[in-house]
Amino acid sequence: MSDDVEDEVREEMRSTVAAFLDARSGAQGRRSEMAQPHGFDRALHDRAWDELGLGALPVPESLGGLGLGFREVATVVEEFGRRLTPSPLPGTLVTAVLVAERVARGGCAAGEEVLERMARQPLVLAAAGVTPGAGECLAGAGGALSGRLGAVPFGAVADGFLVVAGTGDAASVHFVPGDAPGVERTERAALDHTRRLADIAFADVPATPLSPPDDGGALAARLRALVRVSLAAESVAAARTCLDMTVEHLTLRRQFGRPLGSFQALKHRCADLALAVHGARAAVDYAVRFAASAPHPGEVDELGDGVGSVAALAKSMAADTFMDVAAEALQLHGGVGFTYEHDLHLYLKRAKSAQLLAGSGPALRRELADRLADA
Amino acid sequence: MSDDVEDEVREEMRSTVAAFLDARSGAQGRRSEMAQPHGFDRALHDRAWDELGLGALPVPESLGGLGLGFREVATVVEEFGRRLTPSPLPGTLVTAVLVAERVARGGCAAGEEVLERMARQPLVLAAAGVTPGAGECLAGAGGALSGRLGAVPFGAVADGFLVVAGTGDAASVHFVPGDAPGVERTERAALDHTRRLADIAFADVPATPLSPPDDGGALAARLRALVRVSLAAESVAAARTCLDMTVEHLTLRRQFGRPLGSFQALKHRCADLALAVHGARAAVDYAVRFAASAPHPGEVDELGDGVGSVAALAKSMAADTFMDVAAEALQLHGGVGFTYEHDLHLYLKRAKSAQLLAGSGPALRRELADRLADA
Amino acid sequence: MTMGGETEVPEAGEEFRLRVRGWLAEQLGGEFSDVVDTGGPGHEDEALERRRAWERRLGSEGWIGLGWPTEHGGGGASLARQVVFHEEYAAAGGPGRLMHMSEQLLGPTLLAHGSDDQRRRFLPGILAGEDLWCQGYSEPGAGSDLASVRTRAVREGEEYVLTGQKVWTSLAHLADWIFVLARTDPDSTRHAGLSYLLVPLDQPGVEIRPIRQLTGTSEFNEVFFDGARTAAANRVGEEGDGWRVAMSTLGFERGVATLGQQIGFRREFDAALRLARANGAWADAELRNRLVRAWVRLRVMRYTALASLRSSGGGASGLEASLSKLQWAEWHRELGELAVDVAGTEALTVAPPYELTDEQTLFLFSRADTIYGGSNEVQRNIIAERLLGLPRG
Amino acid sequence: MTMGGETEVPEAGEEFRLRVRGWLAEQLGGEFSDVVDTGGPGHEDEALERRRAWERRLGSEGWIGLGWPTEHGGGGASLARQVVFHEEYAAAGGPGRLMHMSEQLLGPTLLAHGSDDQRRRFLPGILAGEDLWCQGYSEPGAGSDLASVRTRAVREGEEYVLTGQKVWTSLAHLADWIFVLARTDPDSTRHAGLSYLLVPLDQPGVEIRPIRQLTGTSEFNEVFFDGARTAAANRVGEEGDGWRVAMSTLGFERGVATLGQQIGFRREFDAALRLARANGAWADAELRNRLVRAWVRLRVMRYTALASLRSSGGGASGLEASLSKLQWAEWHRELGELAVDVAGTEALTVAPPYELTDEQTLFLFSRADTIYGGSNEVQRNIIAERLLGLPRG
Repeated sequence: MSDDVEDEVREEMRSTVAAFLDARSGAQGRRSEMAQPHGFDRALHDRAWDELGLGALPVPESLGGLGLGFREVATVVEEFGRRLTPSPLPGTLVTAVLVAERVARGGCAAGEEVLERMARQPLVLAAAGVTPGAGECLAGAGGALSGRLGAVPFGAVADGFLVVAGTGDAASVHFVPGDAPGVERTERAALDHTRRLADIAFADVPATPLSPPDDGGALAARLRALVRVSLAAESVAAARTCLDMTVEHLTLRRQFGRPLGSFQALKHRCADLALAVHGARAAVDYAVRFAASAPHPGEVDELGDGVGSVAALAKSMAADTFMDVAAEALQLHGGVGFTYEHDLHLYLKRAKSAQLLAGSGPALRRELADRLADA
Repeated sequence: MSDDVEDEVREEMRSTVAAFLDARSGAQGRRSEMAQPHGFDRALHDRAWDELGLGALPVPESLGGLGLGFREVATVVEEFGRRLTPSPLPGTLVTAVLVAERVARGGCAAGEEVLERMARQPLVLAAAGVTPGAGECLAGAGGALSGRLGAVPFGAVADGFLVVAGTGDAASVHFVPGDAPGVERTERAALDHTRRLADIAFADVPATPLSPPDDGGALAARLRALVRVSLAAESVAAARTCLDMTVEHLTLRRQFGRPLGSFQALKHRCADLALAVHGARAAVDYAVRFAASAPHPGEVDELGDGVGSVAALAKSMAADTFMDVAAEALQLHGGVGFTYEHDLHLYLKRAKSAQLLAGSGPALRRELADRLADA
Repeated sequence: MTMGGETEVPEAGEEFRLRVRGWLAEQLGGEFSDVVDTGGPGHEDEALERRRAWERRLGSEGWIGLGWPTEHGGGGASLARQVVFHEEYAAAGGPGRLMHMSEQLLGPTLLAHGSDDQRRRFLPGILAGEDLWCQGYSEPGAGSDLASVRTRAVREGEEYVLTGQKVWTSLAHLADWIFVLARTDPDSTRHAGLSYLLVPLDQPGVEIRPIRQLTGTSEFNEVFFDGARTAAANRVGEEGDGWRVAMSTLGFERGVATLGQQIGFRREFDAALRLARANGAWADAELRNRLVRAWVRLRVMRYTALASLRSSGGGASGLEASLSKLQWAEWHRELGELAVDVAGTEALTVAPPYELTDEQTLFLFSRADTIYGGSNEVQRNIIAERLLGLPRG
Repeated sequence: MTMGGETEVPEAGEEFRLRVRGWLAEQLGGEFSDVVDTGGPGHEDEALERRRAWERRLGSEGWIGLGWPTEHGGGGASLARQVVFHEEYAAAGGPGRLMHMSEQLLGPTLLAHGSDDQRRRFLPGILAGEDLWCQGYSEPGAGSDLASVRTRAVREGEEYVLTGQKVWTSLAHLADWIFVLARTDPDSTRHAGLSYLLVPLDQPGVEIRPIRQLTGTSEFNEVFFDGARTAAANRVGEEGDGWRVAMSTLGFERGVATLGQQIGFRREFDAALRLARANGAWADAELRNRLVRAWVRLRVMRYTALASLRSSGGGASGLEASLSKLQWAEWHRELGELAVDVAGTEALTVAPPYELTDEQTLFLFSRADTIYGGSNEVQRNIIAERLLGLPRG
């Protein structure tokens, strides 16, 4: 397929998913979804398989799927993110991308099995161990996992985990069924109402190692990068929604006899935000394309670490922009944005969660500084 | 004297110095002063003694002076700073304050001699070794100094130096006559046209130690603090001038059929600058009062290091504010501020020099972080 | 580290400070130990009955209206002593003040503009810590445009009849009275034609509904007037003069309390610093730098407040109030963000059902600081026009 | 580190890139090695004669007007190839372009609005690297208000007679011609009544005075018209239509050159990074953090420019030009400040009499970026109104 044809396919996918999500009555739907057990709508999740076949998206054709890649997954992730739809689906798809990539290299029966299942029926997968500072987990000599990992999105309902054990060059990725013996999950109420988190404790849990021996942490680094780019993608989409809401508010609301949006100080602040969103949009698109092609021949491996630095850059930039937009939106909406009934606080909390998950801004810039020092 | 009476005395001193400086025809005077040998007007310096008796200000009454302290010196420093008057006088007075303090503790004939001379006739004193990163100097066993110190304001014309040798707890202060054998000075053209700098090389130079034995670097720390507070004081005064120039420009100049100053985005940026200047003003006043009383009983030794942290705080805050104001002034003046003939670039360069001398913002914040970590 | 307020406001006298401190220690270490640190932002509804008792205790000991003139039952204390009281109160972890609006806003308004009769009638209840008042200025949709009041009061004989809606009235569900800006001239717009009315809340024409906030808690209310009544004698100042009456004391809210407020800020900053040291965030260069900058700016705020105190000899001027408000509101909002960033991944979760940590509460609530009581934008307009003399837009 | 532009714009063809690179290496490594890295901002007056020769060489080899239509003597190259040329040019340290205004501004204007006659007469001189043009839009005191043109042109028979003053005209002392916005309708105001005139500089009615800048150097000029004349045939477009003519190509200045410009930025950033590593500034957490942020934003600018290139298929839209201008101007100004802060105390002094280091030049000159060619304020207005649709003030 040429790039243009691919773009058209993705555009169609985007509008299909958008229509699917909008049909559930938008923000009101989100409020009721947040309140359901485990903080999401299980029926919507099921319908994503039954009506849209989203589960088959990253699954290889040989295993009954569509064999699409990270760019298409990112398209779906963005539509969920744009609406703050509380759902384990984005995490599931991103996690499945890594499994599919691993399966493509052969010798990964566990991965094939889970993908095959995922092409057919609704499933929840989750990545654990990608947020530095939220616990740790180690693989024992026999490959069994022990430790505790926090901040796992929708971890309480996962049918399977990709677990990063160890750190740095020694980090490895393992597949663990959700109901494996020794796994204990504790669902946590989250600051961000739209993304329930879980702590997962591993007590000598038998696991299937996915990382090839001595891969120097490469597979773990790739999983982390995919998760970061995915957070970046949903952040820039949500930031855009939030900016649009603000512009609309400023256009409609009058104070001192004029539309708020005609006050130049506010206009200029919005212009700065628009520029930040514009830049974050470009960074995310670049990172998604880069991540999808590992690396795409048309992109530059700037610091010689594959998609790593691009992912860190895009995630820090997009999540910080989202936070800036949400914070300014709250300021510019005045008191009404402070009410629980208004959606703005959901964006604010989501932005903070996007910043803190999978490496905070300061942590990512530290990583980039280390790479820049060596480059 | 009560506080109010002192305030009145200082206010009178301020207006006397202001009138003295303004009488030399303001900015035009500055342009010709900059161009003179060593970058200042020697005649003006002499007149400061003959007409105003400024040299006698920090000299104890017993040595023929007025016996005033750092608050009065800071008042003079501000008036010079407010006008960017190129002059070694501020540095001379601040240096003399330390000498006077040392003399007051007794057993300092060299200090008495220089102060006595200074009460009678024009003199230039300079502090060397107070800017981290600009060379280093060490005191040998016999008290002789060796090394090289850069960034000494008006060091090429100094009749005497206070030299900080060594660092940290081992730092000590030494008096060196400007014509001492082994002293070699190299005048440097400076980015800041209003403050010529010099490199001073010391080759086994006999020097009079002023620090009491084992004072743990206290005298050196005090000298550094006084220099920092002095830079803070001149910075906040210059920032205020620069802000006033900008407000005047915005009020007079019209674009798109309105006074520039009626555009809300510009107004808000000016308001933020005004707030920063307001805060810096308060910080400088506090630091000056604190430094003058070593410590004043009415002030708090926040991090238990005397005036040190207050000086670091005030200097970083005031110099950064000055830079912010000067930069915004340039932006808001548009092209005209870019010409050599306009004074704005003198403010911009002076602000950068205030930031970089005697410890940059990053360096001072590092110092404060270390203290905050121990507090 | 100590704030060491004890020596910075020496004019108040050391003896006075020790007396305040001693009394607070006795009360808050004893009978009222259960209210220590309660009722802060985001927790306004904590321990309400006990905090009402505490207000009565403050009143009976003469700590309410400390600076009011003695002829009106106040303490006649100097500004310095008022500051000392606020500082010591904050340092001792005194609970959030239920009488805040009554003492800081209504009291000064009655002192300045009330009739003798109104003062005799209403001040004693405030001074005794008995009568709770709430503020009725803000209206839905008005935002920073305080003058766009739509609540109407129609004169009927010796009464006014009110129709309309007020919003963001804290403590309305507890308060006895509300002071209201209402439009008494139906043909007027904006600042003209408003009157300042004192309205009893316990009557059929008043409905109070809590507003649920982004924290999930409800500290504020909407107050609906539908035929609510108050005596014409409860109008403060002349009919149509309400804007001037209300504005003249709006700055009072931020006068002497500033230095006490900063003690509270310092406690919040110290908590963030402690957390950073404990959880390793201090080792991160970026977070460390932000903490240092926050400390610097907190000190600068203190220097600013001390300078203002020194120069004014009285309440802060309107302009100084604007500078101070913009300064602390921005600082506090940034501290809120810094605090959760220091907490890091710990800040991702809450205790069920939705109980926020101190850092999270600070993060969310501090965002109101830059909006209420004159938004940042309003303060910047005031500073640009009144301090710098820039032309109106 | 490599910028690796070679693979990011693959559409241009690797062969083309290698050809450009080879030719530049041959010239700049050989006959023209003396002009490498000359003529950058703050050094516009370096090596002038040699750089004129260089322009003629570029012209004779067909590198000027690379993207212009072949029927007008241009290279007819695709956008991608133009980008590649700019990138390779910057990466090779090609000297500051004397023909910048001629090629990027006047050429496109004549292509879009010129008469056949004007094109035949003026384009060949530009394509040959012979005729230098300078821009006459800005006037003293007008600031960002480009439309407040006061320079007048009165029609006398078949000529216009000009009176007035232009400012910030770079290279006027070298240029042969100036293109001017002048008011031809004396009763008009603002955008209406302006005409776009081509005026020869070598005539008695024109005086050119250099402007000394904050760097102490003089790269710009004031141009005074006092009875200067030009033929009516040298008017581009209709009388009174000058605003539209001038504005239609203002964005061209910032189109394909952006990616090349970024290579230059990268060289400046890399120099600051190298300096930081060499002098220890990299060990300072705050400076390190600023360097990382600058690197991130530089990459983001590149991604933005690539995306714009991908989506536009042509020159950047006016809106994208505004976004790009605001983005790079702010970035560049901050880099200037960062560079001197990295240099630290070394940045305090200059070589006598007043020769600035690269960091100091960057610090001072980059402050013009946020002012000229549409100030930050103008760009923010455009973005707010045209991208976001916010109402005019």
